Formats: sequence, structure tokens, C-alpha cells
Amino acid sequence: MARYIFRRILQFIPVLIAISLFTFVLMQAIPGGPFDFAGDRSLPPTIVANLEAKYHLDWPMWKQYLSYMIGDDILGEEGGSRGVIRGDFGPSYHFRGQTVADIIKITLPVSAQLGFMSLLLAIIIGIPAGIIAALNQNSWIDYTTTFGAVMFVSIPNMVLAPILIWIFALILGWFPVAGWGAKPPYLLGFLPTALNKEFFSHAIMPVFALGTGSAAGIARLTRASLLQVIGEDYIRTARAKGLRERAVIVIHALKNSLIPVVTILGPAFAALLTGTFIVEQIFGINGMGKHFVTSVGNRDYQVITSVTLLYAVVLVIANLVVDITYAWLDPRIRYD
Amino acid sequence: MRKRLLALFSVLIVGALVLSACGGETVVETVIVEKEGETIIETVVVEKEAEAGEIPVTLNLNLGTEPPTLDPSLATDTTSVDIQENLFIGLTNFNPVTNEVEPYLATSWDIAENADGEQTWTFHLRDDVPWVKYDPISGETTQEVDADGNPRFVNAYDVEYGVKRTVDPATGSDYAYVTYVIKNAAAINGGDEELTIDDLGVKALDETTVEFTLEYPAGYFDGISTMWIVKPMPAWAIDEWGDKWTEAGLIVTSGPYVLESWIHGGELSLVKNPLWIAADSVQIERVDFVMITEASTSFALYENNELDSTGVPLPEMDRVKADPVLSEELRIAPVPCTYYYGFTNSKPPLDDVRVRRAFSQAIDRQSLADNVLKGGQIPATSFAPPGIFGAPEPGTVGLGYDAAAAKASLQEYLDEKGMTIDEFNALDVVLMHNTSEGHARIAAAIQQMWADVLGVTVRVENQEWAVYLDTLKNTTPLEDMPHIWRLGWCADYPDENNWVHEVFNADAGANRLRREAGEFDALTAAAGIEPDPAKRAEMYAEAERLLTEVETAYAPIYHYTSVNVSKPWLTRNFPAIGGIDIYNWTVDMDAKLAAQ
Amino acid sequence: MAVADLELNSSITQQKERSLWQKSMDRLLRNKLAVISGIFIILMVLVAVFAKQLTPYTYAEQDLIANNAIPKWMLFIMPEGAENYANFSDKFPLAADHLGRDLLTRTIFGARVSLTIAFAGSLVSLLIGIVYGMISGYAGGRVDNLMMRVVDFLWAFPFLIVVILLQTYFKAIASRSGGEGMGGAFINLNNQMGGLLFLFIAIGLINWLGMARIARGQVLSYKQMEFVEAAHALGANDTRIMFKHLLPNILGPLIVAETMAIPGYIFTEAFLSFIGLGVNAPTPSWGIMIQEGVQALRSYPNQVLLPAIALSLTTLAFNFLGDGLRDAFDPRQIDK
Amino acid sequence: MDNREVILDIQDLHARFHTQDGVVHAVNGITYQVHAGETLGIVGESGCGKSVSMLSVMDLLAKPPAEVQAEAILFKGEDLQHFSQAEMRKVRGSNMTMIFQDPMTSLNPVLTVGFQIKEPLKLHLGMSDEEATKRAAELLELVNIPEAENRLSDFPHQFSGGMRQRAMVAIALACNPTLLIADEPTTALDVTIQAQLVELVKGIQAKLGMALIWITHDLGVVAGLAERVIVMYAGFVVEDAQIDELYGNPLHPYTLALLKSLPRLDQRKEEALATIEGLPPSLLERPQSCPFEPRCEFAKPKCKESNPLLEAVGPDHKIACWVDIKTGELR
Amino acid sequence: MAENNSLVRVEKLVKHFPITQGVIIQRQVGAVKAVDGISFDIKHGETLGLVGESGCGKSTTGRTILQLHEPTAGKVYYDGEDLTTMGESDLRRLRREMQIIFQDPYASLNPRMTIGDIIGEPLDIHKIGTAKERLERVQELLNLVRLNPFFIKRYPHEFSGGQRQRIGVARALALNPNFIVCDEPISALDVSVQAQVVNLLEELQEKFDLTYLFIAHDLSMVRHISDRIAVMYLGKLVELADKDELFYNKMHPYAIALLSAVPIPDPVKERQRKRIILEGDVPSPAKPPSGCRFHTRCPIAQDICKVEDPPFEEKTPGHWVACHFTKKAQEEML
Repeated sequence: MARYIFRRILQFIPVLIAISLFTFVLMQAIPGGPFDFAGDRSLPPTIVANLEAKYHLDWPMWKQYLSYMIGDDILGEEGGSRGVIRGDFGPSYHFRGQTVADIIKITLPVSAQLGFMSLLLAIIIGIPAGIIAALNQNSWIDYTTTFGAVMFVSIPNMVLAPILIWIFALILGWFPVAGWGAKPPYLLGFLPTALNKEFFSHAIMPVFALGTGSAAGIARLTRASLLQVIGEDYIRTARAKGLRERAVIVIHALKNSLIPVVTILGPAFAALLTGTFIVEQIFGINGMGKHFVTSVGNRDYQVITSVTLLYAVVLVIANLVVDITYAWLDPRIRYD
Repeated sequence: MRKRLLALFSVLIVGALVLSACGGETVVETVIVEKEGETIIETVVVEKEAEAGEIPVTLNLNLGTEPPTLDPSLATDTTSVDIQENLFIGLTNFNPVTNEVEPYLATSWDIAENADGEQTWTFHLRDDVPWVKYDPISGETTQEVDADGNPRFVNAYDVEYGVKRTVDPATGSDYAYVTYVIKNAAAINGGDEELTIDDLGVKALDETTVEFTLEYPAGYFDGISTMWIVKPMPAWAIDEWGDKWTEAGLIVTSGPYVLESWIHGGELSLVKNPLWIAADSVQIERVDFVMITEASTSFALYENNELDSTGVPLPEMDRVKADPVLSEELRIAPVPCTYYYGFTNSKPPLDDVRVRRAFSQAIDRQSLADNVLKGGQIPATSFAPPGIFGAPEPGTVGLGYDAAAAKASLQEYLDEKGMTIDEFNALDVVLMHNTSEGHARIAAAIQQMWADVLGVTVRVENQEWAVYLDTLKNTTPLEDMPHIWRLGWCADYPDENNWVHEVFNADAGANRLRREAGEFDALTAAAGIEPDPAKRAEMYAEAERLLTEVETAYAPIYHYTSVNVSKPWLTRNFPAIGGIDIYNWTVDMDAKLAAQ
Repeated sequence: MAVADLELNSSITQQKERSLWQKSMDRLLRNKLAVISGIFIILMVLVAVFAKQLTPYTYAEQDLIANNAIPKWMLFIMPEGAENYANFSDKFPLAADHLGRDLLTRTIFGARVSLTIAFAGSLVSLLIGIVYGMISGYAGGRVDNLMMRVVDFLWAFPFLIVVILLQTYFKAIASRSGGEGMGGAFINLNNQMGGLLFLFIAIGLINWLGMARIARGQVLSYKQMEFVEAAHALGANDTRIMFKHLLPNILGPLIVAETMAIPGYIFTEAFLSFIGLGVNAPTPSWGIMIQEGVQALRSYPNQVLLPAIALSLTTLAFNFLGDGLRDAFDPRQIDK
Repeated sequence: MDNREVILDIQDLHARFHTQDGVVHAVNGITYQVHAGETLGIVGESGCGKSVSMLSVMDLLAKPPAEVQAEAILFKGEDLQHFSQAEMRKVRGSNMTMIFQDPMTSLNPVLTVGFQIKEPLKLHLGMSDEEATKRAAELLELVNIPEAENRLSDFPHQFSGGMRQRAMVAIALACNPTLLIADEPTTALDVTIQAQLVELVKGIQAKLGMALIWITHDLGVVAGLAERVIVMYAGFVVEDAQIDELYGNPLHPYTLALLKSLPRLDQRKEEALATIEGLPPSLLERPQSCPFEPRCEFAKPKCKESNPLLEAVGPDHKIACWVDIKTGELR
Repeated sequence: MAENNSLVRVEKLVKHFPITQGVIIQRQVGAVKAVDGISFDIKHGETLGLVGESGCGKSTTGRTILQLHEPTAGKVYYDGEDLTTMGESDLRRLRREMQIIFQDPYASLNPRMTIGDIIGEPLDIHKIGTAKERLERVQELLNLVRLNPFFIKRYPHEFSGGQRQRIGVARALALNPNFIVCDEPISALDVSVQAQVVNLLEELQEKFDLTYLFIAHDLSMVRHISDRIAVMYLGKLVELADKDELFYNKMHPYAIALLSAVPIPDPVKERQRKRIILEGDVPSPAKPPSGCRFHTRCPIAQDICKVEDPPFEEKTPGHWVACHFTKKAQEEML
């Protein structure tokens, strides 16, 4: 298993290089540079030249890329970039004085907390709902659950979020309108230091807005998967042993039926993490998704490339975790 | 395996709960730690004893976005300027009500001509403004001391340093070009190797006197002297911390407030500087900023009493105006900015003045303001808005809405060219704006006006801001240039030179209009160095007239307003230029607490 | 021949011949929810196609005076106090937007954009996915291995991020004049489509991965089927086997997967519109209308309601249709 | 006649499935008894209702779509139809157990073999985990799995097909059942493995003395195994006889035709095999006539008119047919 | 082993399926030795039965003969022509003469094609006749396999297993082949239907002078239909003889055990039979045992069997066996 993980991690490297290269080249191919404008006005050419020289944007692109990836000292240049490989993601062009690492350190934990909790919500709601629906197949419970699930999948969160704010914050006053209840620094770099009322009251609406869609998706998948498993021969075997129905479901059906569910958790987590933008925007949450989108507009090349890279890392790790979980759930699969 | 996972999970949760159980308020601060011989900046959690007693007078505002920087040399945007206005003292300052330049650090200034015939501005400074630093852990504001242990006060050398820092190309100041009026500034900033930074026309004569030598006479230099890019800056702090010197806990400031904390992208807090020269007159003791981009969310926060003042999202205007409470809280203040449509003067069919005039006169600016913008915007017929030195009174110069004239003008053109309107439409005139909902609305409305009045079909396109500015560069091939495009302009300093000259002069500006230089350009160049204010004003009025009425090189649309709601317990003003002057505002804390 | 006579009389002669497609169709038609959904989608398609005939207004036509106008009966869905500020007009059956454009008309025309995205995006991803997946699965061995590694590789790209970057690039490029050659032709076509073309290329390009995986999996399972070997034994060449034998068999699950993916495409359009990367104004899309409407949620909830309902119902319909198709195509339920 | 105690008495059992195509009449009123220690073979082609009838008895059909009716299903004198779910569970897996056709899918792939064997031990015998583990190893040994103890922690996919089926037998035997139902347990296995399993079950039965119902389509397997055979066709029992009687003196045309159509290893090829032309009837309609009538070489007009009931035609020999195949005339 | 009247001759045929590892650069780490050097021939007009348990390589043998799998080594001669070195177009020509009937009547017919299309496909592939002629031929073939030509527009799922198998036969016959590999054609069918198909196959053989390779695991049926029978174990032939010779004078311990395991539908005989129960399972063809592959399960195995692979020899004329101890086997096991 350790060898498998190691091999998978080795495989990440070309992926990450490709992603960084793709992003880097694509961003530079888009007209307009980070210093062509300041706020709502454009800048004179001399100023732009000064700034581009300061940040080495006057270098040829391959050199900029290498500087970004492996650092200036290896290139034999003076610039001070230590390269992504040594954990230096470079400076932000837009937020002067902040490095990309600074930005990530503050925004990633928030997005991760939001994403994780949404995933947790999706799982906590989705899987039981799917099970209940499957066990009551073709009853009103099933229909209600399924219909509700499809309904929630069909409401875009950009509509859901403002409605939540209106009803639960403004009319009922249960939750704060916006913001996030955890502040840096974070436990282990990403966990909130305090899981208190402040944290949850802020989190509940965004997590709900982000997670319901996935919850509904998971519920549907769980239902379909469980129904399929219940039709398998070994379930009949279990019943033939005289097991209680609950034991049949919990011991014999559940684990099998979760196998396909687990496979979508990786992509689901990725979708939740990268899909936080709208929710972050509407709830005024200082997360990475929001930051990424503004950075694209600002042509903050290093931020864009680094954040993309980071998303890719999270994605491949999520997929790896899924594969490992998969192997754990299904003994027929062994990685070595 | 399952059990182990469960155990791990429980530990995490329990751990978190234990942490949360510790009482008191946790505050996050930046501190400096000595680690392995290196000095490192770190953020830590500080347990603050819940202070008994009075709640400080607090102001809650939304910044909208993270300020890109708090460094006066680098600031370009209103967010940054709003914060640094309260952190750093300026050489001079605008009166927030009258917009007059008044003494601030400088108590007085003289204009003279030196031996070389160059104009010099000598500023006499006060000597009692302390450089202070806020310690987030103790919550104390202390005055900076120099190497010898003497307290530091803001002096002329700090001003000289600040200006030189802005001009130094290595600083990479976006706004350095505003200083080009200072002698050798343009050359030094442009990387002229023959000059050093010491050749710059700024010099501290002694602790309290600083002298600027100008490249050419500029009556508006007092306006520039109010700007953040020429503020005094703490050289020692910048030398010590480099790019990081603006972080909370490190920043050395000179203004009425100090920076308490700054969570990038999230929150920023200021507290009153007790050592400030006029500390007694500063009523608000702390300012908590959030950074919420979404206007509707910000407005919801306001309605929930979580913000004391905020902008009104356009879609909510009808409701706000009709609401008995909100309508009372609504304030519409003029902003010295102008929204205009540029014509590409060398691109057919816009190369003909009759066409341009038709397009300009077909815009019903009043209807636009009433039905689309809804924020009491002033219809513009000329460029510089009221309040700018040399700006004509609105409506006295330029072309307004005149459907008949517009129609006639276009018809004249069509007749001369022997074109039908369909043939004209086949030319595919493009109106381009940068991607934004507001611009799209205006474009859609004006597109319709042109269709209704002139019968022309204009294609509306939008580009993302960075791409858009790239497109509008005067190096863009003419065929890639849209025929008509939108831009806005806001005052850096309240003088026409900053307007018609810097924006439209074919030689001085970017010449996006693609005009041939002519009478207008000579006139605006001359007006810049004209010493007689009355004459200057006349010259600018003529220049405005030439550009709009004679050439119709562009179509001014409206002058901006800021549309805000403020809670009744907040007394504030709306400075037209520069940042918000929170130190002049007051909050009735009892009323505020009662409402919450 | 006696036997033949016997067969003639046996029970199967009474039935009408029905292909598997027809059988699936029959099963689908028995699923009420799927049928309603199908009818709804067909209706929406008709609405989109005949948008011009359905409404006296054009989507761009303004009546500035009647901005935000609502018909009086609509007051019941408006928030408290709306009667004080609302602009009443009966000119627009379902109210007007902020520029006095008919909301119903814009919603109807918005169906064009959303449905074009839905169908064109799925067509692009289906085509690429089928071709790629079939080649990979059919060739097998090293080719398959290599092609699937490429898919795995691309799988690690964060989908939404890539779409944002691509769309930023496409939009930037597209807003420049077309010029000569293939690229130019594409750009011109895109401009004529209000920026749609590149949007669904971006969406389709990324979603083909899933389709390729399904196609390959299906090919692999059918490749081992004896009827494929039979075709080999008869001397059929690879093209014939791929198109005559494999394609019709693998199409079912792919269509199901694609139907399930369509709500995702519609949502992606809405998401991109939300961050300003959608179609060009004044072309209405549900995404843009929702984005505009959400800003006015507190004052004019009706403005977001109409496009949001249209979008939700459409995705709802695609979800139910997808469920129905999945059941109808379920091989376990068809054969035998 | 068999004097042993009747442990399973099925009377007029019906089973139907409600499907989208209509109602499938899988079992149409069958009646038979099983005696203690007896080996009963149930023979028939696919879809004749042999498995469904046993699943109905075990109450293992999903309802809906299935629907089961019977006059009585007496197990050791008690009617299972009146049992509560809990009581039924007690019978299932301890007194009456079942093994299934496909050893590849009948074991849960994600649970260890040991766990699956231990389950009924703990459930029905209340054994501790330790006891159960010990007993499970013994059971695996009983079914001839080498290194039984070590293999308890294996997952099913680590077993070969034959071993899995033997593990299934171990599960079925765990609680010393009174009746073991084997539903085509060797169909998916190779001949040599089939022989292994048949020998194994025979040996165990001799040792433990439980009654055994062996469902199969293979008349050969039954011949070497059963004491009595029931032949089913289209949901009906068409013949029920002692083994030697059935093979030596088949009285139902279907049984006769079936036996004639089999090639035999012990006989040289003579001529073409006898065939039964046509197909079994569709189960979507409940037949009113004799279901075999369309394919029957002895068919008479009466056969088309009504469906014959199962009647005794000799000691321990019952058939459901109007015709006496010896004479070719109506009985 | 060459004989003049043999239609198909197989010489030292080997088929290994590689097991590979590695992501981009694949490395072969082993092979499933499905067929491992077998030689036999099939005479013109005869039926050669090939029996063995699942996984012994009998189906692979059939497919490799037809070049549906590319042989790893060895030669396959059809009518004197070596198929293994033949080009694609020559092979396509010969495919008209060699056909295959499959085991699974469900999987062997494309569910999306009509019966007419399925049976007509070979004609279509080889561009034989006009559309009308093809239609007539399809109808003729349907009649031949006793299906109503009325069914031509039907789809496979509307037929029963036996009927489908007959459709498969009709497809195989479409090009008038000489040689047909019957790959367990009746295993999946019900007893009463098996006889129908077997009779049909025999009838057709007589009518068209066909040569069959009849692969099956059901020895009773093989005995019924074959002229000669070959017994396979783990990729090797262990015994090959005339069918009666095999049944009355079987020599290989595996053949003896296999035959003894086949149940006979006669309770009296069953009670009297001596049954040899083999221990354990068939080893994996990826790791076949050394020496004689059967030694792990052989009741009479000696030390030499673990080391030395017994040659496949003609013990008596026409009776080939691969065993070191045929005599001992007959003495102890019969």
C-alpha cells in the first residue's frame, strides 16, 4: 500500500507540471497584463515598464516559468524567487507586499472548512436519505425523498444563497448575514481554533447553500446503489441465515452499496472546493474561490497559477484518498 | 480501522470543543518572533481579557475589497486611499466640504521662481506630529524613537524620502506619473541612467521646510500636495521590514488612527491614535471594516444594523426611495468623476463629426439618470465635473439631448455620402464596454436610444477589464478598435489639467480618441502653465467647448454621485477627493447600541 | 415442415417485433415522471425554437419608463411595501426588468441559450468521448493504457478552474476581430452566437473525460461478447465492428450519462454568467437573468423568480428524464 | 410408503410475480411432502418454478413483486404462513437452510468467509465470538477445506468456485438444520468439482441425518443422490415418485421425453436423440389446459380442455396426466 | 501426425496471454498459459470432441485455430495452408470456410440487430449477392435451422435460448463453410432443447459434409456427437482417441476420473459405479505445476511426475496419451 501511494504521488508530478504550464501559458496568452492598469484607469508605458521590470515580466516566458517553478538562483539570476519546488509561490502582483503563500495561508483554510463541512453535510444528509428512500422503495417516503433530492439538485446556489440570507438572517434573524466565524491562525494550518456558536452560526447558511446540491446527488446515488445491492444473491444468503432485516442492511448491504458512492466523493469534494466561489461571494467569505476569480481579472499570474496548482493537488489527493477508501471497502481491490 | 477513524474524529472534535471552551475573546495579531537568529513575522492568537466597562465608540463599514496595499507610494485605488487617509498625515489636505486645499502637516507654503527660472514650492511644516506604532498585544500606541532614543516626529526629511521613494522606479509606484510635474521626476522614473534619485526636485531644507522644484509652472501643485504619493514615510520602518512594513504590528503611522489588525481579504480594524495632534477632536474610537464585494450582501448587513453606512445597490433604489426609514437615511453626494463614451475619431463612420454629433445628441442623459442610474447623477455635457478648478457649469458648454438635431445631423451625413440608413447599419458600428453589469445597462439603454432616435443599430460588446484596456491602447490596429467605447475619469487633484489635458490631449495623454492634435491640444498645454487663474479657467472652458461642441470627439454622459445610506446615529460627510475622513465623523453610540 | 409450423404458432408470433430501443422506449413511456419531464423538455425546445413567434417583443426592446414594471396582480409575491415603489404596468404579462424589457420574452429567449448549451455541450463531449473511448477500449493493450493515462492525467485538472481560465481566454480572443483562417471563422461564428460557441466548447471539452471512460468501459465489456468475436470470425473489419456492433450497444449508457450531465452544463453557464464570463449582452440567458435578478431579490423577487423557475424546472426535467432513461436502458431489466 | 416423520408439508402453493409485462405465474399449486432424513430431488427445466417454490417456503422472495399463497406450508407440523417475521427468522438459517446456485455471487464479497460462517452461529446458537470461530473452523474442515483455520480470514474472492460452494455448505450446516435445501448448487461447477460436492453433501447427510432437497435440472445428478424425485413443469408438479420407479417406469410424457432426450455416457450412440419440440409455455397466462399439451406426443383433446391434477397411480408414484402413456389412451 | 485426409492440423499450438504491469512502459510479468503446445488434427468430415474443465484452454484452442486469437507459437494448417503466417486478406478469404458457433446464445447475437441482419451479415461483409439474393439466402438459412422466415425482422431478445442458438448456426452456415468450431454450443441450454440443437448440428453435418471441432464439458453429449475425443487439462492434451476407445480403454488418470465423475441418469447404475473423486481444484494456468500438470491432483502420481512432463504418445494406434503410468492408472483406478 505504501508503495502504491508513493507511486501515485510520483505520478502527480507530471500532472502538476502540466497544469502549471497550461495555466501559466494560458494566462499570459490572454491580452492585458497585471500592470496595464491600476484600479479603474490605465497606466502610462513607463510605469508599466518599471513594474514589469520589478517583477521580471520582461523576461522571456520560459524563463519566467522556470523562475516560478525552480527559483532564480538555479537559473543563475538575481531575483529572489525560490521557486514552487521550495515552497515559494512568488509575490502577488495585485496585493503589493503580500506573497501568494500569504494569501493561500489565509484563504485556503476557509475554503477548506467550507468545503469539508459541506461535504460532511452532503454525506450526513445524503447517505441516510438515500438509505431511507431505498428501504422504502416506491413508498411515499421514497417519492418524497427522491423528489426533494432532485429539487435541491435543481436549485442553483446563487439563488438559494440570497434567499437563505433574506429569510434566516433578515426576517428571522437566526444567523448573521455574512462573514465567517473562524479567523487565522488555524489549528494544524486549516482547522478553526474554536468550534463555537460564532463559528457554526456563520457557517450554517453557506454550508447549507453549498452542500445541499451534493447531498441530494449523494442521496440519489446511495438509493440506486443500495437498491442494486439489495437485489444481489448474497443478500438473499444473508436473509436465508435468518438475519434481522436491519443486520442484513447494515452488515451486508451498506458497505457494498457505499462503494460507488465513495467513488464520487472525490469529484464531489473537488466540486465543492472549487465551487465555493459563488457562496463565498454572496456570503462575503474570505475564501480561495473568491480570490481566484478576482485574481483572474487582475491578471495576478502567480496567484492564478499557484491556486490552480493547489486545487489540482487537493483534487489528486482527494482522488487518492477515495481510491484508498475504495480498496478498504472492497477487499477485491488491492493496490501494490 | 473504522474504530480508529472514529477515534481520531472524536479527538479532533473534543479538542476543538476544549479550545472553544476557554473564555475570553481571541484576537489574531501579527507579532515578530526571533527564531534561529532570524526575525520572523507570525500571526498568533492572543487571548484578550473581556474588558469590563464601556464599549468603545465603534464604526462599522464595508471596504468592499481587500485594500491592495496600505503603502502610500503604491496606493492607487479608493479602498487603499480610504485607509491610508486615516493612517498617514499628508502634506496638505482637502477640506472635505469646500474642497479647498488647506494646511495639514504643512502650515503654509510659498511659490517662487528660482535662479534657473523654475517654479519652486516651499512647504513649512509643523513639528509636533509623532510617528507612532501600535502594539497589538498590549494594545498600546507608542511613539517611535530613533537610534539615539529621541522620539520621532514627522519632519521634512520624511517628506523628501516619501517623494523620492514614489519616484524611484524600483519602488514600482503606479501613480508615480502624477509626480512628473516635479523636476526630473519623469526622467528618473523612466529609468534615465544619467540622473540619480538625488537629482529629483525635492529637498528638505531643514526639519520643517521642504522645497519642491517643478519641471514647469503648475498652479495645481497644491492639489498634488494633498496626495498620498507625496506623504511623509518612515524610512527606518520600510528599510527594516521591506514589503511587509504595512502589516499590523509593524506599520509605523502618523495619522489620526493606527492599524489594529488586518486579516487579508477579510477584516481590517483601526483604533484611535491617542498621540495624534488633535486626538481630542477624534470621536470614533475604533473602526471595523469588513470586505464584502457583493453589494446586496453589504446592504443586507446594513439593514441588519451590522454596518453603519454603505452604498445602495442600484436594484434596491426604488425600494430605498420609497421606504419611509431608508429614504431618510439616503444621501446622494456628487463625486468628481465623469462617465463618457469615447469615439474612435479616425474610424469610419465616426471619422465624420456629423455622425459623432448625431450619436452624442441622441443620448437622453436625463432619462438615463432617472430610469437607469437612479442615483441622482448629473447629466454631463462637458468633461470636468463641478468642483474641479476650471470646470464649466454643467449645461453651459457642450451638446445635450436634441433628437431633432441628432437626426438632422446624421441625415446630412447620409445625404452627402448617398447612403441609406441600412447601408449605414451595414458598417457594423460597435459599442464596447468592459464587463460589468452597470455598464451593460447603460450600453443597452443608449443602444436603444440610438435605435429609436437615429434608427441605427449598434452592436454592443464587452471585454474583461484587462483585455479592454489592452484593446483601447493607441497601438491597437484601427480595425480592432471599437467605434465607441466607455470610460470614466475621476479626479486625482481638482484641476482641469488632470482632466481635459491629461485625458484627451493627443500629445500628453494616451490619445485613445485617435484625434489629430489641433487647437484644443495647444490650448490645454498652454493653460497648464498659465499662472493667472482666471485666464486659466477661461482657457479650459474654451478647450471643453472645442472638444465637445466643435469636434464632438467624445460624448460625456454623466457625472458620478455616491449613493449611500447611513444610520441616523452616524454623522459623516462625503469628501469628493481623497479618502474618507473618519476622524471628522461621529457616532452616537447609545443610539447604535439601542438599535442593536 | 412440422417444426416451423409449430414455431409459427408459439407464443412469440403473437408479439410485434420490437428492437431494444423500442423496448427501452416502452419502458420509458411507462415512467410517468420521465414522460412528463420529456414533454416538458420538448416543450421548452419548441419554445426556444419558436421564441420569435411566441412573443410580440424582442429580448432587447426597452421601455425605459417602464423599468421594473409589474402587473398589479403580481403584488402578492412582492415584498411588503412594494406598492409604494412598484411601477405598475400591464404592458408586460410577467413584469419587466430594470431596463423595461419584457421578462417573459427574455426568459423564452434565454431558453435558447441554456438549451443550446445543454445540447451542444453534450454533443461535443459525447462525440469526443465516444471516439476517444471507443478507440482506447477497442485497441486495448498499450494504446489503451496510454490513452487512459492521458484521461487520468486530465482528470486531475480542476474542472471549474479550467473552465474559468479557458472562458476568460476565449472571451478575450473572441472580442478581437475574427480575421483570417479557421480561428477567425470560429471567432466570427462565436460572435454571431453571442459568445456561446466557445462556452460550450469549453464545457464540452472538459466533460468528455467522463464520457470517454464510460465509452471505454462499455467497449471493453462488449468487446468480449461473443457476437463481436462472431463478427471477427466472419471476417468483419475493425470499422464495421466498431460502428455496427459496438456503437449501437454502448450508446444507451452514454445517452443516460449525458442526460444526467446536462443539468451540470446549464449550471455551468449560470455560474459563468454570474462571474461575468457568460454570453454577451443583450442576449439573455437564464444565468445572466438570474445574476441580474438576484441583485434585485429584495425589491423585485419576481425578476429572479421567472428565470430561476425556468432553469430549475428544466434541470429537474433533465434529472427525471435521466433517471427514467437509466431505468429504461438498464440491461438487467431488458434482456431475458 | 415412507414412515418417517413428515417435516415439510407443502399444500397447494402458488407463487406469482407482478411485473411490468404482466403477472408471471411461476408456481401454480404444488403439493408435496418431505420426510425427516429424506433426500428429495426436484427436477425441471429453467423457469419451471422449482427454485421459486423453495424460496417461497423460505420466505425469501421480495414481496412485492412476488406474491405467495398456499393452503399450508407445514414445517414440523407448524404452518410457516402464520409465523411472525421473527419466528420465521429463527427457522431460517437454523432449522431450514439453503445453498444457492452461484457460489460466485452468493457470498458477500466484502466480508470474510469466517465472518459469514460465524454469523448464524452467533445469531441462532448464541455462541461467543471465540466459540464461533472455533466452530467455524470445524465446519470448514468438515467441508474439506484445507488449513481451515487460516482461511477463515480470507475473503470470498480468494476462494475458488468449488471452495466457495463448500463454504456455503458450511454456513448452511452451521446450526445442524433439519432440512437443507440445495438450489442447483453444482450447476456452475465443473464435473469433477460437482462430484466432490455431491460426495461431500451425501457424506454429511449420512452423518447428520438432515433431510435434503436438491433442486437441479440434471437428471444424472439426482439419479445418484435422491431417494425420491419430483418433476416440475411450468409451475406444476407433473410427477412424484421414488427414484427407481421414476427412472425405471416414468409415467408422465414429459418425464419420459426428458429421459429419452438425454445422451448417456454409458450407452453407444444409436441414432438421433429424441427431442421435445417446441418451447415451455409462457407463464404470463395461467394455463387452463395441461401445460405440456402443445409439446406432448400423447396429447388428446381432453388435455386441451382441462389441466390434470396430481394423482397417485401407484404406491409412492403420482402423476398429473390424463393419458396412460403405456396404452396411449386416456386414463 | 500428418495424415492425408486431415482438414485441420494443429502443431505445437501455444497461446499465452501476457500479464503486464507498469503505467506507461508496460512490462510483462507473467503469462496465462491457456494453451501450451498441443498438436492434433481433424479429419475431413469428422467431429472431434474437445473436453476439459473450465479454464483448461479448450475454448482458447478453438479460437486460436480460427485465428481469433493470434497464436503465440505453433502452426495451424487448414487444408494444407498455414493460417498463422497468412495475411489479413487471405485470412478473410478463408474465414468463409471456417466458422464458429458460440456458447452463450445471449451474448453471441448482437442485441441491436435484427435476425435478418445477423444472419445476412457474413454475406454483407463478403459482398455476396444483391440485397434480394441475400434476403432469399437468409430465408433459406432460417428454414434450414427450422425457424420461420417470418421472424426475419425480429430481434434476438424475442427468441428463446434454443432458437437463438439456431440463429447462431444459421449465421455460421451462411457462407457455406467446411469447418465449424462448436464452442460449447449447448451448455447454456435446457435439457429438452439441447437435443434439438445437437440433432440439428448432426443433420447439417450430414447434409453439407461439415467438419466439427466440438468443444464441451458435457462428456455425455460429446460422446454422443463426436467421432474422436480429445481431453484437455491445463492447456495440454492428456488423451486423444476414438470415442469408444476412450470410453472403454481410457488410460490417463485424469480422463478416468473425469469420466467417472459424469453422472448417469440411471439410479441403479449410479449406485454400482466406482467414482473417483479428485482432490482439490484445478491450478491456475498462470502458474501451472511443474512436470505433469495433473500431478497435484493425480491419485497415482509418483515423484517423476513432478519433474518430467510426460510426452503425448500414441500408445495404441490412434490413441494418444500423455502419462508416465498409464498401466498403473488403468489397474488402480478402473
